[in-house]
Amino acid sequence: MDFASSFALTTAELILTGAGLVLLLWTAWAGDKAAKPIAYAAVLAFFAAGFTLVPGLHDGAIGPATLAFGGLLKIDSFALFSKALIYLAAIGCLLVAPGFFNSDAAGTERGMRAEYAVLVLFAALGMSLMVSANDFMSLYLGLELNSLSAYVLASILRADTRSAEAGLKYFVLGALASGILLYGVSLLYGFTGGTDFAGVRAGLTGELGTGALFGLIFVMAGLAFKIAAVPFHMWTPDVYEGAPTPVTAFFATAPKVAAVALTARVVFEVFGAQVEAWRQIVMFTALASIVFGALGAIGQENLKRLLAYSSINNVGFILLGLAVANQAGAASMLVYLFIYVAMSLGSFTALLMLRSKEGDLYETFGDIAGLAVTRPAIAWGLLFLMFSLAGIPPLLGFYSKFVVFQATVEAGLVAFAAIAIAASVIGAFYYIKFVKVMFFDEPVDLVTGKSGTAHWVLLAVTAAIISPIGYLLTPSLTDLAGKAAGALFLTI
Amino acid sequence: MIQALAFYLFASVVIASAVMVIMARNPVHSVLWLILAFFNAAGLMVLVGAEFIAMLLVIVYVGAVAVLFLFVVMMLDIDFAAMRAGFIRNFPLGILIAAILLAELMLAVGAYGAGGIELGQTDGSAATPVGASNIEAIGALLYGRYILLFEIAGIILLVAMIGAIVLTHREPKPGARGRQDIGKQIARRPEEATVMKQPTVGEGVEL
Amino acid sequence: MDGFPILSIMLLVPLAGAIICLFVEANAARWTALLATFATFALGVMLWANYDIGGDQWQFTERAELVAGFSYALGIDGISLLLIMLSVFLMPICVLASWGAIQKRVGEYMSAFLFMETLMIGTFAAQDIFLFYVFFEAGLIPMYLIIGVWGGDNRIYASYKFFLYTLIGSVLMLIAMFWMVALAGTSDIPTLMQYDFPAGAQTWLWLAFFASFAVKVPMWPFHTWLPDAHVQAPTAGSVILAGVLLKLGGYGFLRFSLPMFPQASADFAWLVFALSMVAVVYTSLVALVQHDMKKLIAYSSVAHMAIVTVGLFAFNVQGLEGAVIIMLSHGLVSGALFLCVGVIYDRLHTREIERYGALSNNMPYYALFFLLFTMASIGLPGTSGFVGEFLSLAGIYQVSTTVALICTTGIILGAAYMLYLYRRVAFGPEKNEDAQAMGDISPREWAMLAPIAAVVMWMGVYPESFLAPMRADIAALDARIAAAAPASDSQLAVGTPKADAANAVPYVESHSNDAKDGEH
Amino acid sequence: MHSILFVVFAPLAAAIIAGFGNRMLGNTGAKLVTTGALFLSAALSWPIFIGFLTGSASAEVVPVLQWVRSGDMTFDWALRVDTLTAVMLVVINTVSALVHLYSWGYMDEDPSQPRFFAYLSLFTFAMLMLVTADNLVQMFFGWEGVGLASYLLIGFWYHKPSAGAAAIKAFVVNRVGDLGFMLGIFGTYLVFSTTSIPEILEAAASMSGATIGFLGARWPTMDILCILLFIGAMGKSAQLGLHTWLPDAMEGPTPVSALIHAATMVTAGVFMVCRLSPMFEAAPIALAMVTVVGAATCFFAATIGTTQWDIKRVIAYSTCSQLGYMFFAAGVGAYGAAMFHLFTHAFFKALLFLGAGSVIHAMHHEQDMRYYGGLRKRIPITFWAMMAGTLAITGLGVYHLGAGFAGFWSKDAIIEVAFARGTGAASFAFWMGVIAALLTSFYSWRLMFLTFWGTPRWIESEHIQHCVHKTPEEAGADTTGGYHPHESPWVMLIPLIVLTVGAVAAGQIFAPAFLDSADFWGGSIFYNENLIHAMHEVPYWVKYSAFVVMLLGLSGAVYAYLLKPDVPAKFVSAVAPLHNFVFRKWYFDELYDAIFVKPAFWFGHQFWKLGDIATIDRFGPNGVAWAVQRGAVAAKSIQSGYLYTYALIMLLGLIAATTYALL
Amino acid sequence: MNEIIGIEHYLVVGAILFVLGVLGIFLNRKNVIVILMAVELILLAVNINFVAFSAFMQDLVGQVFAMLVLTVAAGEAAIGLAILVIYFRGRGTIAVDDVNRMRG
Repeated sequence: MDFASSFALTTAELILTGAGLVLLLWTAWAGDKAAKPIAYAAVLAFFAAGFTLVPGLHDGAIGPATLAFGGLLKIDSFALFSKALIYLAAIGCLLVAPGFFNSDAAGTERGMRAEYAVLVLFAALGMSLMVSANDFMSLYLGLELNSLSAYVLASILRADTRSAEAGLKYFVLGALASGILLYGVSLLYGFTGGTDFAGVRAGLTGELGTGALFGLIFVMAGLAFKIAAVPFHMWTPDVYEGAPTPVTAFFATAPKVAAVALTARVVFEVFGAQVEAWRQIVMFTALASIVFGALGAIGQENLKRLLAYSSINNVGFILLGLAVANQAGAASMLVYLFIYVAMSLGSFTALLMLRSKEGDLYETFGDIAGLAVTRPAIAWGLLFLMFSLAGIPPLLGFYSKFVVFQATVEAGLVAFAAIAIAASVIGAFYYIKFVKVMFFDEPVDLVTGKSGTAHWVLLAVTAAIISPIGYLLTPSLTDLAGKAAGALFLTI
Repeated sequence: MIQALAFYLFASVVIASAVMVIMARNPVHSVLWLILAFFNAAGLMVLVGAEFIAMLLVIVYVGAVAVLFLFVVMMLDIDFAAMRAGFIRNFPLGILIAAILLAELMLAVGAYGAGGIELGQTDGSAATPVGASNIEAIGALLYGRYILLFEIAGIILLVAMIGAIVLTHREPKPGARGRQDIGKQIARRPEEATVMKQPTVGEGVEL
Repeated sequence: MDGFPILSIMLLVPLAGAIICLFVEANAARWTALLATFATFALGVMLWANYDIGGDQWQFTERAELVAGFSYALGIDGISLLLIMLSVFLMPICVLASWGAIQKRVGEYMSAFLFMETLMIGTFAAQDIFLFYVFFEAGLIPMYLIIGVWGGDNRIYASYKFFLYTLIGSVLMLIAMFWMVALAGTSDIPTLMQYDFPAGAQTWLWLAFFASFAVKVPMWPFHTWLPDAHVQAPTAGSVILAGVLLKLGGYGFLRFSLPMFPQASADFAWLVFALSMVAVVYTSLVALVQHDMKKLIAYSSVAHMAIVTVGLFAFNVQGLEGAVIIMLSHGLVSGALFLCVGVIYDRLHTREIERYGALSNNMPYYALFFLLFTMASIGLPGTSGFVGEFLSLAGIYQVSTTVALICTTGIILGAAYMLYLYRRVAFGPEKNEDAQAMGDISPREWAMLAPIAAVVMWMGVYPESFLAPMRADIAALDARIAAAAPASDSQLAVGTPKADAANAVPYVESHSNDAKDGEH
Repeated sequence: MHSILFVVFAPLAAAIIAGFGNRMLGNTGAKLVTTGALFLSAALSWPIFIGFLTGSASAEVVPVLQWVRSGDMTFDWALRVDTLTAVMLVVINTVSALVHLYSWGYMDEDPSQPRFFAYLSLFTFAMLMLVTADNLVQMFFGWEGVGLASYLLIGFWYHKPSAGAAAIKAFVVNRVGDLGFMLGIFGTYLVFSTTSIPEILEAAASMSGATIGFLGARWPTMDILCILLFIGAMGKSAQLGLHTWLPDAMEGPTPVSALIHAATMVTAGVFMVCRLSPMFEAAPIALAMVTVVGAATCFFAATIGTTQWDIKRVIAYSTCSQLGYMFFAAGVGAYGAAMFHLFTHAFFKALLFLGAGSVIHAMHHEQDMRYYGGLRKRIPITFWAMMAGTLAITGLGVYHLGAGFAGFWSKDAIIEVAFARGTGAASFAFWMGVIAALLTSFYSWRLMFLTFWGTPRWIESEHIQHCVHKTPEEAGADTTGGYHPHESPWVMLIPLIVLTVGAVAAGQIFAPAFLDSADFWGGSIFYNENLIHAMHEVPYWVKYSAFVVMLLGLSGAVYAYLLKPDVPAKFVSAVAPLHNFVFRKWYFDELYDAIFVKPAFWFGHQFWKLGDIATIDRFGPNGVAWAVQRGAVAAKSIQSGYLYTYALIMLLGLIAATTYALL
Repeated sequence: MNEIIGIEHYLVVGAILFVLGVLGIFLNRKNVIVILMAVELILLAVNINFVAFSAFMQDLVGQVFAMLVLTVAAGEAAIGLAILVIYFRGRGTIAVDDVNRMRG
């Protein structure tokens, strides 16, 4: 095992680990008063880690040279693309956090905890491992590192019973899911004779035995929980609603990217020879996610909860790309993920800006009535975001659906695509309800609080990305996603 | 034959204890049943020659985790008498589903298969070297090929620690009694700590 | 004009105006919008003037591979040209119509309209099938806002219905587009128009496009969003909705369904005919019993657009040209009728027909304009409505006399409901004092109505101006679809001509001289 | 520049000037412009007519502007001048000019005179476009244009609800006819690939044996085309079935009735049939239909005319009836006779209407003949003019003297030619024509007697009461109520006098040309020489039949309305059901109301409420919305918040997946 | 390994334990602690599987995996209990039926 090359490949993870440990010391030393600088330091660490990804990302790193630690990790361009996205999402969630937690009131129950940034760092580290995993053991450990951090983050507002309940539900169901996943892995191990992806893959060629098939299904079920796909989505609304909003934003973006990427890697690199075994299940899950996500969202008054359902709905479209089971599909999925991350970050940032003068957060429809009159900038930002989520051109959200459906139809799944897109119209209903409430209803003038610069910047950036200007990104995005997806299919 | 007997003994106790874990009214009993289950599971593992894991199971689970459970159960001042008994409304449905799952799992693991089951083919790279004990072989793997995993496991434990502290540790209110100031404690000298008193009998002392 | 990207500039001018309008106060927004729409109209006139009739099929083409997946390709043929002209012509009028009527959030309003204009021009000019879809679908956003923010009491329901109804139609079309592009390997519309899709695929593709365009047109029974949207939308919104947005459906049939799937179009012609026949009779009768002026006109739009659809599926030159002319004419006339409603709505704030009456007394010029547009709507010869209706029906007669007969009853029913409306508004005894106190149209309103009136007459008397640009394109389309044209039910069979005329009588010798003498 | 351009477009120009400049020009200005333009047109059209009369002119086409080019279908704006057109030109322009002049007086007190005159001129323009059409589409343009003008003029007094209703009725009923006309044009184009009238007529004969599909059945080509076109003619010319609008159209000012609903517009149908006569000659079934419909109308309208009280309605039914004569003349092939009757009828019917207008004017807008009486001495010029008109319409003339009023020449010729043609339809027409002549005589004289003879019954009229501020009781024995009718001003009387000349002399002068001269027509209509020859050969009893029945009708009227004024009431009560049937216009209005108007509204309402709202919306968008809403509620209820539910559902998903994979 | 006790016996025990663990999660409405214990049962089942496979395949990777699972399980238990503690502090109950503030 060549540690030098392994370390070189995993520079980003090393930076994150190092930063995590150093910042942990800082928290121990300075306490919650330093929460804000620690968060910004973590942002720097993410940037630093992100920069180390650029060369490989650009070159489209593929092949045996990307294996680290004796094949436990695979740092190919697919992993790099996902990591870049994860880090971007993490940066966003770190930036908006100080404005949400009352960073001036350190030490109180509403105050920002210094460990927030550390936990985000370790969670991101876990996700990095997930997307790079080339062995079920590294997969599992990455997943658990991420999950454990996430459980804590969800309940970090410990005085808030909703936050604690979110953490509890997330934990119990998450543990069940990782139990299911592990059970599946154990079956795969037993029936294929290995835990490394290549070994399992080799064991899965030819006729698929019942045991291995069960392993496959259990593993996918465990992963489906992480990406919140129906019917393993039940935790999502409750956790998203209960968790502090920056954490929700984090949950909706980074772990989803990691889980989707991981799932993609597993289904293509491990189960690639058994496409027919999982494809129809994925197709069904995708459709169910689109429909249930939309249906669940319709009756919601709470905006965070609504966005939770919306994320389920979006997962459905992402899974469409997965169900295509070819390189174009995977690439479209990555493009979708990127745009989805931008839209989610933007939406949650906008939600974070809905504050009273006293700093209390508003999170129901009734509170934002007539926002277009009282706070036009936020309202227009949300309008862009919502139409984009609904997939209405010329906003970039359309492009994300565009590529996914294009890949689906080109793969010959026309009827499937038609059903899915028809179901997507249900989703448009609640997105335009946002617009209706903000633009058509009489103003209630509750949202009077000031928002921090970080919020404004993030909202502006995401709005710019999803506006038609964002199409300028699409050539390079397509290029990178194509390379990344290519890495995934090298083994096939 | 002894092995078979031992297996059936351990297996039946494990299963019985597991049932009791989820059936017991009192959580304390549940924890105790859990401990029993772990012990027997460790026994099963010894039977197949995985002594190290068996030992870990006892040490880590019984020694740490189960005790932690007990600790929490005791710490939380729960009125067990008032705990609602019983199961969810659609209990039969749950049982049915569990039965189906079990049946399918049985099918999957090939218990009902005609000629046993076919295990996967390993590459043999992780077989126990001749002459090496189980613990030696595992150690070699863990600190060699899987050193990364070992490190990650360490970070996971670190995160667990951070998490537990972040969540449960309560800063005492400023100025509250009993607040510990380590610096002050270390800097304390005997003169400040001790007072010589010569009390008279029956009057007591004023501290 | 070589190299001058006039189409892009026509897209950019309103877009720039839209952005400016968002950030300025009310009056400045009004002037900005007026200026931008006039500038675009001027560009449109330039476009028309420079359009080379009989030249290349696609002119003013621009192409840039800006984004992955599809390209920014613009270009127009005669049909696009006319519809673009219709859009840019109506826009300044819409701005004028909203001048005083909109007092709330003027900047956003004008912005939405200008954005709408960009999208409309883009839809008609797009040469890439996905670019078309982007423009086509994006129109939902501004229209949703226009109805929802500045609409009437029931605007929420109407805006939702409009948005979701049209969305579900068009998303299926998107899937079909993917399929087409996958089959043909290009998203270039002119190329696709020449591509022969397999017959099995054509059926499904046609149906998917139909889902979108039938809702947009709208065809019975997908029409119910229209009355709601029209009634709730502000005047200018109704004008654009009726004037241009409905045309997108017809344009879609013309540009996509017919040339790309000729066989499926022929196979499904019966469906189009059946729905159109029902629409003509059904919606006309419904229009007859309306109490709300806008609803009445909205229902009449459905009936008129049904004539468009039968014309399109007549598979002959008259039908196609007639359909395009009706689209133009209906755009102008129903737009003008909505403006007429708006004029009195601005004064009395009600659309209840019963609240008006005898407006000929106090608003003679208004009554005159209203009459002219009513007559144009009925299809009186000499107005634009006639030329289109006549050609379209003449076209369909060549395919099916039954369809022609049923659709032609539209001229009776149309006369009935429109004149009934006119009578209740402009005629009758003076029953509402406040209606009698309204003043005649202002110079601003003159400026809105007179140009439309002029074009309506122009199109009616000398339609050649409008027929000439599209002649070659229609001919090309006709050539493309002629092979699939359904058989005529007339099937003239020439027999042996009779020797004598019907009243031929043999020469009779006179019986008496007296009679002969008595010759007159 | 051909003079026809001025003839046609001067009225249009005048209409536009008067219509748009109505504030600036003022009443007099508008009247001067329009009337001047019409007199110019009239003055220019007579030379054209005389040119054809003398044979010095020949048919020509003056192109104006390109109109529509669509594939093979082309039609342009062009003015065709031939004999047929020339006849119409003089009729239209002369009557129109006179009516314009007459209206100076009649409309003197009306507040919106410029509008009225603009409409009148607009109508004239449209009518001229109709008669000069070189293709069917331009004819249709004129056809609809006159419909529009008619609509506007009927509804001229728009504040009267009845006027508005009548205007709509006129337009819509006409549109029913237009439906046929349009389909006819389409069919013609389909068959001949052209809409040019000369080209169609040239090719028509060769198509006489052809068959064509229509509404799923096979038909003789020319018959179906001609029937469709004839349906158009029926609408415009108020033939049986589509006649209901004409009597109601009397809501318009009386000069309008004279011009549009007597002399010109309503004859457009006859003109069309004559213009397309070679086509009809290739369509025997259609011609039979024309004959029967014409004859039936002729009889039917006459019966109603005998019972009406409104002076204008009597004349209106009379018009309807006379149009029937014209049609059956055309139907039996005597197009010249049809046109001749059209020509003479224009004069005497305009005269009657204008005379009636003069009476109405004198009687303070009272139109009910029951409240007239004894006006002979009060308004003598009007009386004599009406007398001339009545003599003309009843066809006073003696065959052997070779002299008679205008109606004698034209109507007798029609009756004779119907007899001469001798087919079943023609015989029916002949008998209907004779009976109608009897009835014509009766109702015409009834009108005269009620109006001009007897004692004044004016005080019964509300209009008069209103004028003299008295009730019948207050007036007592003075049945005039102290009201003094005045003769109309000279601007109204001059047109009466001019038309009187026409009514008296037009037949005498033009009969040889119209009836007997193929050269005069110059091929502009189908001229059936043998038939005209046969017409002259009919027995004397036929030739005198019209005269005899006229005398019978006259004597009946004399008996009932002069000698025994109580007879009509007794007779009416004796045959009450029959009288009611006739008086209520054979219940056509009630019938149409019941089978068309009411159901249309009923269906409209049902389609709206039950169709759109309760079905399409309910099961369509709203239904989907409802289903989605229900789904949303269900989705929410599954999301119970309980951990065990969530776990159960996860497990269900797992089991479903495994089971699916196993199966 | 002997012939009497085949691997399927171990797998059956693992499967039964797994199902019991799952049952413990969704049948229980008494308190959350039992749910946490049920999670431990599931992990135990997994470990039995791993160890059994490892032993029967003569491959130590399964035992390494089992060890990692044990480690993670310990961490999981710690965090789970921590969350449970703060939940109890806030609500004063750990009855499963009460954990439904958020729903719908």
